Amino acid sequence: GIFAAGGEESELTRVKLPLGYIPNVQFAPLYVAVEKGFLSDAGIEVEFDYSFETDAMALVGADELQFAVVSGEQVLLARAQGLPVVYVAAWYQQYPVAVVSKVGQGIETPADLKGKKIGLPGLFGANYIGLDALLFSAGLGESDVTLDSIGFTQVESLAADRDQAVSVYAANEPVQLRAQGYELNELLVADHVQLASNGLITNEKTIVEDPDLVKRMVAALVRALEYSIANPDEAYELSKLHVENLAEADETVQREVLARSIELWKADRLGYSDARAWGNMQDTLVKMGLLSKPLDLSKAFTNEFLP
Amino acid sequence: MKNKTSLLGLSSILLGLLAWDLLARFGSLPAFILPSPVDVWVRFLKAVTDGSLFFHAGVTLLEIVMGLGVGTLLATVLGYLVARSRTLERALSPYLVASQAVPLVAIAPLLVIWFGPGMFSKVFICSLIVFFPVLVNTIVGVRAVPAALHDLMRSYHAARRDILFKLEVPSALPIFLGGLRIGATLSVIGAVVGELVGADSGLGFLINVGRGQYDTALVFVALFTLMALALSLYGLVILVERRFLAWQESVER
Amino acid sequence: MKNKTSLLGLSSILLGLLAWDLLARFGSLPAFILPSPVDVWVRFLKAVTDGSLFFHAGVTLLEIVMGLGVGTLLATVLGYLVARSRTLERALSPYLVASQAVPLVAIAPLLVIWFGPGMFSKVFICSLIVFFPVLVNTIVGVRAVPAALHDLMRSYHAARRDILFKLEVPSALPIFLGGLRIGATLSVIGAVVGELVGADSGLGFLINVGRGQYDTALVFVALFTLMALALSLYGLVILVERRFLAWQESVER
Amino acid sequence: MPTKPILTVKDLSVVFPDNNGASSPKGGLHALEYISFEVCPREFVCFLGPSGSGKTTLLRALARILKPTSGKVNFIQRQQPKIGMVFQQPNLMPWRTVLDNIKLPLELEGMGDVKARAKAQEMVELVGLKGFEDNWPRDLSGGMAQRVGLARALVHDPDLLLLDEPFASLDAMTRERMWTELSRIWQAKQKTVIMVTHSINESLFLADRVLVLTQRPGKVKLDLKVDLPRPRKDDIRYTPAFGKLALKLRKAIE
Amino acid sequence: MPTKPILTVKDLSVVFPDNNGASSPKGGLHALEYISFEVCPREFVCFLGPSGSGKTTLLRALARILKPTSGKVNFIQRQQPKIGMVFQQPNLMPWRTVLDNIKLPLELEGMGDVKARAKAQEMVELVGLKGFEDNWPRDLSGGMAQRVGLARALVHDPDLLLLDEPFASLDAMTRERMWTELSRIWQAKQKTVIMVTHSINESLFLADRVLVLTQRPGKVKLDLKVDLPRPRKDDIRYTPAFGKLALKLRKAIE
Ligand SMILES: Nc1ncnc2c1ncn2[C@@H]1O[C@H](COP(=O)(O)OP(=O)(O)OP(=O)(O)O)[C@@H](O)[C@H]1O
Ligand SMILES: Nc1ncnc2c1ncn2[C@@H]1O[C@H](COP(=O)(O)OP(=O)(O)OP(=O)(O)O)[C@@H](O)[C@H]1O
Ligand SMILES: [Mg+2]
Ligand SMILES: [Mg+2]
Repeated sequence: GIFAAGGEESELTRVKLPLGYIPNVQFAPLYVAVEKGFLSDAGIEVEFDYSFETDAMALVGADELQFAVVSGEQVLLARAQGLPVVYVAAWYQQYPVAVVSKVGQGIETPADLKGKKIGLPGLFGANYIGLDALLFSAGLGESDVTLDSIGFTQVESLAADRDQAVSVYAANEPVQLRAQGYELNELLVADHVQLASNGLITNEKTIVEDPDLVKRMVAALVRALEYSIANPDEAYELSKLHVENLAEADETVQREVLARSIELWKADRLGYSDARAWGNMQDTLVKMGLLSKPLDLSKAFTNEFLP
Repeated sequence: MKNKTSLLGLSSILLGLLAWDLLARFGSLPAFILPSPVDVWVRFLKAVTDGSLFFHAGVTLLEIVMGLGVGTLLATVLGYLVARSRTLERALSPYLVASQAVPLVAIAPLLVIWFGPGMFSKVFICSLIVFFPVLVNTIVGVRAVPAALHDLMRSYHAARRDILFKLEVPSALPIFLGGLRIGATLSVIGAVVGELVGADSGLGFLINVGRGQYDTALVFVALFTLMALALSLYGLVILVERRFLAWQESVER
Repeated sequence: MKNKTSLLGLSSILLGLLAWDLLARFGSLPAFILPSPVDVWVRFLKAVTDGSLFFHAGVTLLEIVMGLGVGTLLATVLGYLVARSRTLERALSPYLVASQAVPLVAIAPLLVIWFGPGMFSKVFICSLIVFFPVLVNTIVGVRAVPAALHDLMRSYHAARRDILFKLEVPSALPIFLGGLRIGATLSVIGAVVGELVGADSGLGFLINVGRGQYDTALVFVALFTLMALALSLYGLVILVERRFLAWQESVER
Repeated sequence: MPTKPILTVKDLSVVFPDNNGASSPKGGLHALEYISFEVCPREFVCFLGPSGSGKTTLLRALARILKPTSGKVNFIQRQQPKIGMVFQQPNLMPWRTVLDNIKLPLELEGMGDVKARAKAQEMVELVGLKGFEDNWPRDLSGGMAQRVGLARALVHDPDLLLLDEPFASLDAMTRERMWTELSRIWQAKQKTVIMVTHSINESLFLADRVLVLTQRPGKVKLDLKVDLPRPRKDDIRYTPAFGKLALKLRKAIE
Repeated sequence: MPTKPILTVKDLSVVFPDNNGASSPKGGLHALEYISFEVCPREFVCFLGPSGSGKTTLLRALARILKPTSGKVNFIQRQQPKIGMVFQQPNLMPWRTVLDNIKLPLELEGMGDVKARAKAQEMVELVGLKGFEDNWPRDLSGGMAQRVGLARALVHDPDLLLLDEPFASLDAMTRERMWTELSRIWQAKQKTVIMVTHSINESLFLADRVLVLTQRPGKVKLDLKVDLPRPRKDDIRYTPAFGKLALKLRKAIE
């Protein structure tokens, strides 16, 4: 649980924040928010948690936790099952999934995917939804391609030519593959359809009971995003304090990962949720059969806590 | 007597159901974390009606049966050889033990690359996990064959295969079947771990789907089906024990 | 004799290393999928120097030791009770077997809610996986205590605890230790599975980090450390066997 | 003997269930049927009888290892006397050395280790196994194992000795030495002995009374008082009194 | 006997390693030392000797269960005769019924099941266990188990019988019946018998020759020819010839 701030100013609200993935340079803004004191300025002390996204979602839904960072489609899927979660700040403006292939395959537009064998971790999660959205944008469907559920082994499968294309996280795997000397074609989902992406969620109870906390949290996140975009080198150095092994890893690759991530974060108004992107996401999910009926999207996200 | 005890098993299951229902009803957990037995039953009927449960359960069962078969076979043969030669044991045991310590999730990429993401890698993982308990208990069982009975067989100049089938197999059977009980139960995990890592069918896949769509009732349906599979396999081993170990005292002390 | 066999073990390890090196050198896999032994050795030295390996290995070892301890303790006590009462066995075995068939990854949220995401949940998973093999072999071992020796103890009107410590424990020990061999090896997987699911320290976490950053050599270092842990635990059990089972014939037939 | 009996067995029956576990209409295997007898303190009683007549079963019932199907076994002086038992098979614990096997009953009584070892060592010497204290049972010959069993039954100074063919695998000489030792112990300490044997000579050499059981179901066929003078030396075998008793027993058995 | 020996034992020694497994300077336990003897076809040889003198060890060496430390065991007629062995402990397979235990040697010879069952059934009756065919060994009395062991040793018509105290746990009557059966079988079929016993009477009643072993290390102390007429009836015991031989053996053992 949390320990609500007492009367004294010096006491911080302690918050556990699941990120859904292991420590990674992609979470640089959060590390910045801690190290630059943005969070403590907002009266919050966070403890990062690296458990699975769906587990985090369930915990927030059950009000065991107040916040989590999750992918946009997860919010809709969870709400469809009655989880009272609300998306309060967008972090990624661009849906961070891409379909990559070796140049030799000649896959340059989504339409070129027709008839190809495409590797993805499984029929769930962002890689799956991003891929389908991309196919739909070209008028294709799942039946036009061969989906190959290979777990999180897309890099290896592409390198070993198991699959002709793979659905990956745009900021990470393509960079790694290029660093290994592969020439790639990359289809970024966000270039073809705008979808609601990763962001900060809370639950309805927290919004009612402690709207100020939500506001402070969102403010700190947006401030950190802004700072990270402006100072990528410093963000990288601060990440080393949190990311195990970052100091030992291949620096040029990791800096490139950060640079690419920043491209996905950039927006006119940081933190803002675009109703169109949410509508597109819902359409995609309905088309995929993952949602049986449309939801009240106005309850799924809000911009009211943005500074 | 027999009726009484199976009644006991049944009533212990009913008791478990009741506890679960009460927990779901009056506990503080929302339905998407802990659905009630009724929710799960409804979801079960749906999954049965649309055929998806049978299909996925069938895939998993096939993987389990194959994995169990291969793992048991290899473990029995190797265990027998190792039991009869300390030299072989010293040479192999680092590999055998190490093979068990590898978290399979971590080497899945290699497995996928080597064997493809299809059924083979699941069967492989499954047989790897079945392998060790059967191996160890085969070794322990074969080593526990009474020396006096070996003497008896030697006095007849019995052929190796006679020693094997008429002495070592029946004598090691109780301990071996203990290993098989463990193996059969673990095999279910083995197949599911493979499916959780990457698959497009099977009960592990169904769990992933249920989790991805926050359909917790479906997750529970898959989990219970897995438990039912495990219990059936376990029950099969118990049946074999009843059939072949009647000579052991079954006195309740 | 002893020298010869340990030489054999050593040379079998060297052979494995050689095969790996050749595969890495002349195989078609790139280094970020299969690094060479030298790469891994260099990465190992680095991880040792900066202290990270010791730290993470320490965390994992602590989880293993605690999980193994708890799991073994519970399994031994419960196994003993079950072995002595068919009634208890019928009532409990559905739960015991079912508990083993649950893919832990699937119930992680519940575990996290119940126990928090810290070390406890890893210890829990670890002890759950250790539990079953030890349980089954305890049951098999206790059931195999010769009836004639029970008669002997009864003729002295021996107290329950004397029967336990002077008859059942030593008699069941060989089979029990077989179960512990399996359990000790599985415990390593147990802890790592917990860490892979969600943790910020431990060797499983290190594997995740390595994979996330395509530092495959680091993954291998973590894997080998895990294997070393498993081998040490296994070796410990073997030492216990040597110490307490000297009375068993160790004739090579 | 004028004293009150220490042990009263009344209508003792033991029926083993049939192979298939159920009590068949036939009613299972009747090992003992309505056995009744009494044993006085310090009496030495031998049981003779054909193979399978229920002698071992009787001893097991007396030691309360086996619950009789019907009938009673009552010890009068105490609820349950201290028992020393020799089984038909040596029944040693394979994980204990010779000395530790002999020491077991003392451990169960809570005797200190040093004292227990000393007493056990005495017994080792008594049964002629000096030098084999630290051997595992598997390295013993049949007769040596049996002597370990005998030593274990005697070491804790029991009130009642139940001996199931304790000398069966001993050579004539060792057996006679054991006879003498047993007689000596029995006379020196206040012991009651019930012994199963197949040897008529043995029973007449040792016992105050010999009971003969019939073939399945076991019943008492003969209860013979042996009033030969003690101590009985080897040459007593060739006396007419001995011969007469032996003949009686022989007849009863046939 | 004028025939060539079927079995020649020459300078046979068996040394067991000491407890700790290493061959200590003392050189381990010398169970047998330089044993030499010959056995002719159809001869019935008995071994007597104190407990622990190496009789069981000798039989194990003859059956090639145990590799001698030095010396030779040679069978002359064939490389290795067909052996039937009775162990000192019953040594039955607990997972086989009485009948299946007896059937084992026939199975090993590859005999068809129907025929094997019939032969085993014959043996069951011979040793007086009719009605117990389907029992598990654990439900047998000591003497019954021993008789199963005897039946198993005889069922496949072996050339050489190695018997280690086969009658130790039998009552006098059953034992005498078994003696008679064994004598009959030995005379009717062309068998060679080597038997260990502790009973002087038994050895004189059955054997052509009695060899006495000394206490550790076992050596042949006496090789006594028993030239009593056959068939030997029960009353032969009371003849002076029998008495003289018995006395000789007695002296040798003491
Ligand atoms: N546990 C048991 N289950 C079934 N039957 C048994 C059991 N124990 C003994 N019996 C039967 O009971 C009868 C008597 O057995 P018991 O061992 O008492 O005989 P015994 O007089 O000691 O014979 P022996 O002189 O051969 O040792 C035998 O027929 C035997 O088969
Ligand atoms: N496997 C073994 N390891 C070590 N010593 C042994 C082993 N088997 C037998 N011995 C020893 O060898 C000696 C002879 O044993 P053996 O069994 O041959 O005696 P035996 O003449 O048959 O005696 P008994 O009449 O008591 O059966 C004994 O001192 C025994 O302790
Ligand atoms: Mg008996
Ligand atoms: Mg012997």
